[in-house]
Amino acid sequence: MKFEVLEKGDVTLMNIGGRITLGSGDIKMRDKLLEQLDKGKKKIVLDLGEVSFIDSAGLGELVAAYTSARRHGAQVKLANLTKKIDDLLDITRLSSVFETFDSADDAVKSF
Amino acid sequence: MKFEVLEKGDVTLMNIGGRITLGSGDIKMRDKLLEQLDKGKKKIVLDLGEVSFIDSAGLGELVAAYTSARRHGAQVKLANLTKKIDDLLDITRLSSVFETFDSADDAVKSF
Amino acid sequence: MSGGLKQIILQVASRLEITDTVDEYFRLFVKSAGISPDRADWIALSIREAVNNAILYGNKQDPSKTVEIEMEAGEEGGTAMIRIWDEGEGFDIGNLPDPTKEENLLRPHGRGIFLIRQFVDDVRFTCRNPKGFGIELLIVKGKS
Amino acid sequence: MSGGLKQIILQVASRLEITDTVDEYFRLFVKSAGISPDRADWIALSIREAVNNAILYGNKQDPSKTVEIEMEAGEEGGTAMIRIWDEGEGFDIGNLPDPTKEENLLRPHGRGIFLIRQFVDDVRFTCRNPKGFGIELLIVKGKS
Ligand SMILES: Nc1ncnc2c1ncn2[C@@H]1O[C@H](COP(=O)(O)OP(=O)(O)O)[C@@H](O)[C@H]1O
Ligand SMILES: Nc1ncnc2c1ncn2[C@@H]1O[C@H](COP(=O)(O)OP(=O)(O)O)[C@@H](O)[C@H]1O
Repeated sequence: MKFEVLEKGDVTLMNIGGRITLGSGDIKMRDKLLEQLDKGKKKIVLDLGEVSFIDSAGLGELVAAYTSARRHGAQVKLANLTKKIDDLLDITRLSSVFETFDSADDAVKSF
Repeated sequence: MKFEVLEKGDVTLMNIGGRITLGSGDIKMRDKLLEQLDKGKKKIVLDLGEVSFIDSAGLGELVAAYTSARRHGAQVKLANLTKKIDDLLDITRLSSVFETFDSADDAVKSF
Repeated sequence: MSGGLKQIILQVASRLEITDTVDEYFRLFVKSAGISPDRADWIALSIREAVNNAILYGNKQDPSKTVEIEMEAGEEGGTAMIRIWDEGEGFDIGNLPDPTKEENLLRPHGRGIFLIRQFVDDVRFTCRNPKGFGIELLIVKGKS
Repeated sequence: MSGGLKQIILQVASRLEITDTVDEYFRLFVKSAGISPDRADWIALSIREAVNNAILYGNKQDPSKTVEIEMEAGEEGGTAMIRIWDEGEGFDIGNLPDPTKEENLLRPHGRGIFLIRQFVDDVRFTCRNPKGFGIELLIVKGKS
């Protein structure tokens, strides 16, 4: 799994690649995000463009990212969804929870 | 399966490619060879360099080629064996039946 | 049955890493069974969810317990059937919260069975002797 | 068992084309079972011979009859076992001519079982109820 953290002004952009599935990727994403929240970051974009595959545990991690951020007074937005992930968010109605953007740039600017 | 028939003086060189296995390749090889024997060809080289795979039915076809040729007063030699086919001829002692050559040229010249 | 393959049965240890292996076999099965390739990814996801559940809840990750995956090709143009068996007691399937309801949207769990229901044409729960709980995924092969 | 895969069972119709499909599953099995890759081609050939025999002689190419191939991974570093079952009566295995004897060398048939014996570490013949003849190929995984 790939994790890259970039600072874009006061926005933290996390480029995530690989799989977010039960037992691989899910815990790691959680840890990386908490690290940023603990540093006091309030504006976070998850770029999912290179995520090859996600399962229900991975969707659960996205939700957990969203709620942890909220508890820290921060906000998580999603960018660059593949067609498959976009479909999964629609089917599970998580598209009503997340703000999603076509590109990481758009997401960063939206704050 | 690939079959190519070349005339090299009075020697008939058959380049065989693909698989010689039960139900695929075995019957075809037999037909092609009989064609040449019926034309009165007496010196035949089977170039097996591009044969990817052979099973016991394929070995049986090589034997049948040898015996059909003999019945027609002709002779079949083998050239260009892969390591796997060479091993199979050794294991089955068919290496004592066939004259084999490293190259089609050597086989053609040997008549 | 299409192409001559009638059924594959996989018996695997209850370890989460095994879902990738099951997936590889499913990809081969798709070819012989004549399942439409554009559905394959979604059915593969459904199988992963069911296998993960069997390992986690059915067999409680006890590696000595077996999960069995049956993939039945069915008639050409008919239905394929995939069954995932564990050694557990099953659960009250009538009682699962709907993860798409407002009050459940922010729960991190509870989307597995829901997703399975979206992607296959029918889901049945079943038991067998001496013990074993099974989830059966039915796939109408004509559908895309 | 290695990597979590314990056993695969394939049930196939008695058609000669199916041996290629069986081969594809065997290649996946090799990876999970920890069979040495340099032996894989020879074991694959042995399986082909046994499956062809099951289809031709055991089930007489009746496509409604099933050939069952069990591939059991066995312990790590132990032995793997591959069984090929047909619905026939079996045959007198003590009575097969040796194809490497001078007088048999020019026979076009009779090398299948001989080859199997060369490439696997033990061959057993077995029966099961209600009917079924099986050939069991044992593979010592450490050997190369
Ligand atoms: N094979 C099983 N054996 C026992 N309980 C199961 C099984 N599969 C699912 N369950 C129960 O159903 C619940 C819902 O499963 P699921 O929809 O996959 O969501 P999640 O796994 O995220 O909880 C699980 O939490 C578990 O209690
Ligand atoms: N599964 C089987 N059921 C019944 N008879 C079999 C079976 N496998 C092999 N035989 C018998 O054993 C003989 C030898 O088989 P084999 O060594 O594979 O050579 P071949 O198939 O070329 O004859 C066959 O001709 C057949 O009579």
